[in-house]
Amino acid sequence: MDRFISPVLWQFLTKWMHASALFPPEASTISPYMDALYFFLLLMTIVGTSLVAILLFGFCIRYRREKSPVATQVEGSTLLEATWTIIPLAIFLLVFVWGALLYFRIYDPPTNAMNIYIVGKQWMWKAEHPGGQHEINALHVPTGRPVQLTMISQDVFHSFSIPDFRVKREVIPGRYSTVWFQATEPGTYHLFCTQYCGTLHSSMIGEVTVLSPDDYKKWLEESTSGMSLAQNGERLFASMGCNACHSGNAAARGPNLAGVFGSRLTLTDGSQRLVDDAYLRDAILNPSQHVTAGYAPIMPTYQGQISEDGLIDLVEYIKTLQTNYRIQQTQMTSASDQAAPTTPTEGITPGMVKP
Amino acid sequence: MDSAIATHPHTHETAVHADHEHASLPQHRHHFETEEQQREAGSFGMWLFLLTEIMFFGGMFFAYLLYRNWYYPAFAVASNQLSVPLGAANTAILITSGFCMAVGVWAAEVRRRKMLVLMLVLTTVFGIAFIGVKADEYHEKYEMHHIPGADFSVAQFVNPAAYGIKEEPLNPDMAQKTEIYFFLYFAMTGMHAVHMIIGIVLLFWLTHRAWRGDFSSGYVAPIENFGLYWHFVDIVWLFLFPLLYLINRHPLH
Amino acid sequence: MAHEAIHTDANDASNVTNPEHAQHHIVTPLQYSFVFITLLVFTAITVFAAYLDLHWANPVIALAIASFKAVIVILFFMHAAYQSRLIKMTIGAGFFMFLVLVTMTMSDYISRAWGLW
Amino acid sequence: MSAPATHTILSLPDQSTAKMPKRHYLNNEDGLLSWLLTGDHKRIAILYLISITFFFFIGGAFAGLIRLELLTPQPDLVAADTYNKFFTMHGIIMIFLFLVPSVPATLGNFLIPIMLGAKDLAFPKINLLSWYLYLIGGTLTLAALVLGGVDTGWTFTTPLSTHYLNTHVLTAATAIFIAGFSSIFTGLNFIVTIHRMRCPGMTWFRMPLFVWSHYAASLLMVLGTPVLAIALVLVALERIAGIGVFDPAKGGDPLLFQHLFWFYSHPAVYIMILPGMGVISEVISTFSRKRVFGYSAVAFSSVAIALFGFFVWEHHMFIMGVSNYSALVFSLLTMLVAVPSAIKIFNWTFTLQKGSITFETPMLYAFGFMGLFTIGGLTGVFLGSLGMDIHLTETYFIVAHFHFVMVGGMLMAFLAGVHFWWPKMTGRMYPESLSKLAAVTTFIGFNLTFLPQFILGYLGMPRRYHAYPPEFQVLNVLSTAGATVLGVGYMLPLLYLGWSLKYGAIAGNNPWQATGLEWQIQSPPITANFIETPVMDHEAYDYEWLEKKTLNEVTTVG
Repeated sequence: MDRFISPVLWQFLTKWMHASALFPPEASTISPYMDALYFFLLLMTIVGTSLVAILLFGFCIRYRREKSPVATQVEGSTLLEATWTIIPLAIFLLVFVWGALLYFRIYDPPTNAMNIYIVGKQWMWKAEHPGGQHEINALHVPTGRPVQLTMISQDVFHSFSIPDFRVKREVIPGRYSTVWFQATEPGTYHLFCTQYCGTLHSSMIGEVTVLSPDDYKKWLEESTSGMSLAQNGERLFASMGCNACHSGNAAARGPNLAGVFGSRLTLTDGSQRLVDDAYLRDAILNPSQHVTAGYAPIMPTYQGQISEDGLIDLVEYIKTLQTNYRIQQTQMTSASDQAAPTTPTEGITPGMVKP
Repeated sequence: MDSAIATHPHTHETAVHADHEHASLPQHRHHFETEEQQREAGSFGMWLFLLTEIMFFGGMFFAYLLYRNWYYPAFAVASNQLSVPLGAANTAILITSGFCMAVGVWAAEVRRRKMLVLMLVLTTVFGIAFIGVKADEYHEKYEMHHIPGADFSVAQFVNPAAYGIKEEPLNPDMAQKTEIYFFLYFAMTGMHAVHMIIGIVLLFWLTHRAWRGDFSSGYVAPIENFGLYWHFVDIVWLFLFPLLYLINRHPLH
Repeated sequence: MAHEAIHTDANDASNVTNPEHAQHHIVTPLQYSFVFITLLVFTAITVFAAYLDLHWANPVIALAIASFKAVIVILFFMHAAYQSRLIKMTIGAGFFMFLVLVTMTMSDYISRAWGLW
Repeated sequence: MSAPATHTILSLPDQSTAKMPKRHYLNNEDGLLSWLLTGDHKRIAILYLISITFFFFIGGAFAGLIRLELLTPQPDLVAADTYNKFFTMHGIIMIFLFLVPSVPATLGNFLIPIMLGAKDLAFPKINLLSWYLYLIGGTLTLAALVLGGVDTGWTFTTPLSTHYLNTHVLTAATAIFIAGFSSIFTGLNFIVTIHRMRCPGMTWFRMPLFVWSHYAASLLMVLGTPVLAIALVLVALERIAGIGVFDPAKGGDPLLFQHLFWFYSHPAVYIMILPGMGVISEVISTFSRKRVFGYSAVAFSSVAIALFGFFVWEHHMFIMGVSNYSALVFSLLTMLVAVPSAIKIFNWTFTLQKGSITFETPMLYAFGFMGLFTIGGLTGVFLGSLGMDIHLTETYFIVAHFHFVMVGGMLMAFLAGVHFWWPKMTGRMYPESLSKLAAVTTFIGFNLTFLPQFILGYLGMPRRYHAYPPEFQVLNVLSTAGATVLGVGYMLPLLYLGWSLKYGAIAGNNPWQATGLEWQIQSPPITANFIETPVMDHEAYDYEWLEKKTLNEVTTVG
């Protein structure tokens, strides 16, 4: 074989063949299920196409003009029509049910999943671990634990896709979207933005590094930035003056936030809402639509004054708030050394909106 | 087989001879068998065009439906800034214009040229009156800074008392959503006004041809089809008026 | 004018060049004026109804009145009542497709709050 | 009549004596104005054919540039935004200026009046207006390109297209808005003509299936396109006014644009494929000398596709944060809309049974269609099932799927139709052997281009990337190689069809001995199509009737 192909070309070809991928590795618990559905569908396609091809070539050879110069007209048979209506329909419905089950598994995170926040911004990914680790275009996750990603975009549609985990979720501006996975194989995997988001859409990629649990713990310690998200949140909570109303004592103008996360709130219009991250974020940005029953709608909007990262910090802080002790402490210290910040004046012109 | 004129399948004995006894209308186009077929095709084509208009306005009506439910307080307060008398008067004007157009179609069918021209003129006059009222309303919005975009201000909605408006004050974030209401208001009534203006221009042309007597000798298709278009634009306004003007007019309790 | 067999005016379906066409019903101005007055009256009703506080019923009534007025205009002003079945089906198809757009898109917005996603 | 050769049904008049008919629609009026102001549906079809071919090759050029860039993992041929402008222009030109109008505006315009036995479409002037609107839309798209290009992708995703790009989005949106009306007027013309202008005896079930599929496609054009128009108007208004219904920072919902856009854009893919299916029904019936198996089933499945086509658009948005429950509903309906296509494929296959099959070029293209459309359709089921869509959406799997259906299906059918009716349109035959070579080249080039993309898709390579990880390079190089073969394959018909206009054999009235009304008149036809309104007294695809007719014609004239 070597005599015909020059060694240089041969060496080039072998490098290519080894370096090229034909099938993505299965690196998450959901991958095998996705691949099973994929192979079933592949089988269906191959069987369907070859059935049509065999019939086609068979009829062409059997009934070509040389062998049957005169065609005999056939009107049609309802039996055949029924078969190739019902059989495809049955297969497609089976695929529908199988796909739907997989969909609901991927897009309903388990309650015990560890939460990582992802902020998509034009042409880079920011990952924010609750412990305060911040990563750009990278994500470190442990094996063996479900990881839920709570994602939001600061500008346009992006899409967080890890092919080797078989997960993908659109990252929408204005609303949290979630996806979860449980990594199985340590290693580094591709991270792509798959929704066209402008000029450098193709360089909005990154690396997902899967570590064994103890490596992960080591990584967490050495890459912490000192302040966990909740601590950032607490600082913001004070500096934005939230503690003036949400002070937690009885006569406070704002509802008590201790332990509010996960509870069911009744709003002024009587509707019941589960308090999750999406609710908290909306309540901060559009307070007038999320007024708890028994309170006046006086909370000003913070739209445009807090970045998505700040909102994540505040949401994380409120999640971790079990007692109001911390709030009262900060309030006393701030009250003692300088006048409590007055609530922002009413005339907030929308011009403040960051593009 | 190579005769110049194609041989023709004459297997059917009762092949009909194409020329009819009565003198066909000059406007009878050659590719139609009879004028009746031409008129039928014309109105069927017009209705299909109106179908596209239903779907065209349908997109905006859905956007209105969605945002009215999402931001009801903002929509209610913003809708109260529109003047109901002007809106109701405009609706009456447009209904009268539609009535004149309908009588015009009748006049064309019974071949009364003068009555047809009169009705078309009346339709045009009421149409222009409608545009006039709309222009006045738009100007009033300009003064109140309610045109969405750079100079839109929510101050009137945040503390209405300062501007002498008897409305409940809106939270700043909800007040900011009134801009979506006014965007939809201008998008829908603007698109409706554009259709009205196109109609009025067509009306001038049709009145000129009616005055020349084109439509009073049996050929009424243009008048009939324009009538369909005009009534459709009237129907769009019949929906726009209650949905945009009358969201929440009952007094504060 | 005697028409040959092929062009009978009767609405026989197989007569393809001249299928069930409009019966050329001339609507008199008197009938138009009835419709005109009904439209004006219902405009007044819808304005009046807007000033009553009927909570959820307000938009329903407003839409019902507007739809009723629209139906009248379509039937009498636009002669849909006297047109062939094909034209009636076309009008139906138009509103059906609008309803498909509204209901199926709304199905997404309504059910967003159901699941935990 | 030459001795019945066994390997082909082509029966041309004796070339030594045959000559073109003296008077036909091409030469009965002369001068540019007679073409630019024509009302004749046949001339408008020829005008469309020329303008569509022009835009097809521009779109194809962009495809070539994209494939060239993707030869290497590094972004080294063009800058990022230039690449984005390439695929946007490729998308817009190919979809709105080639695929949507191609078969309806050329073959449909030319043939539907003749197949129905009418002299012309219902509204000839509106038909001409439709062509001019198409030209204005095309010129505006080229203007957007020349002025600096638009890089929103053909999907105009908001809020990217409304707030984060300052390229020529407005020009492109106006161009598509105007080209959309061209499509609406064509559809409107067809529906009125099919309902109101059939010749005596031409009942619904005696019409060729070509007309049925155009009827279904026209319903989609008329009912779907306006929703795209309003979506683009709202995008334009939002760019001008700065506030709108799609801006999330001001309370708008960007998903509303997705709903309105895909409400049209999914029926649009059925607008593109249904006319192609009509061509395939005609070609397979003629070259197997048989009535299409289960005529009414194929006819009703066209209408079923049109109806169900409106209920499935959300399968383009499964991962965009729409509610899980509505995703369920739309996934189920997507499975239902796949069934009529399967019915059609099997009906065509069984048309061949007991037939007398020959393999002229249109038949080769039809077989190409059958294979590629089956693969394209079945891979659509992959994307319809919710779980699979999570991994496969927005990757090259989607690119491969819709190119299989659009290029493998629709373009093959368009070429089959052009070759099948070329003798009728021009009176000249195309060169048989060279065209067979072109058909085989396109088939091979197509598979080499798009099969590797399925594998790339499952590997997760995202769409619209001009730089990719090195391990995807081999498959991309294969795909680019295929693209060059495909380019050559599409260049050939341009050459030999042009050549045939002058040197092609004289075709005569019915070179394929086909049963359609269009094959009973001279080719190229006279302007009024028929000397007298024909009377349809036989079923569609009635080869016995044709046998009887040619027999008694030979005796009487001979």
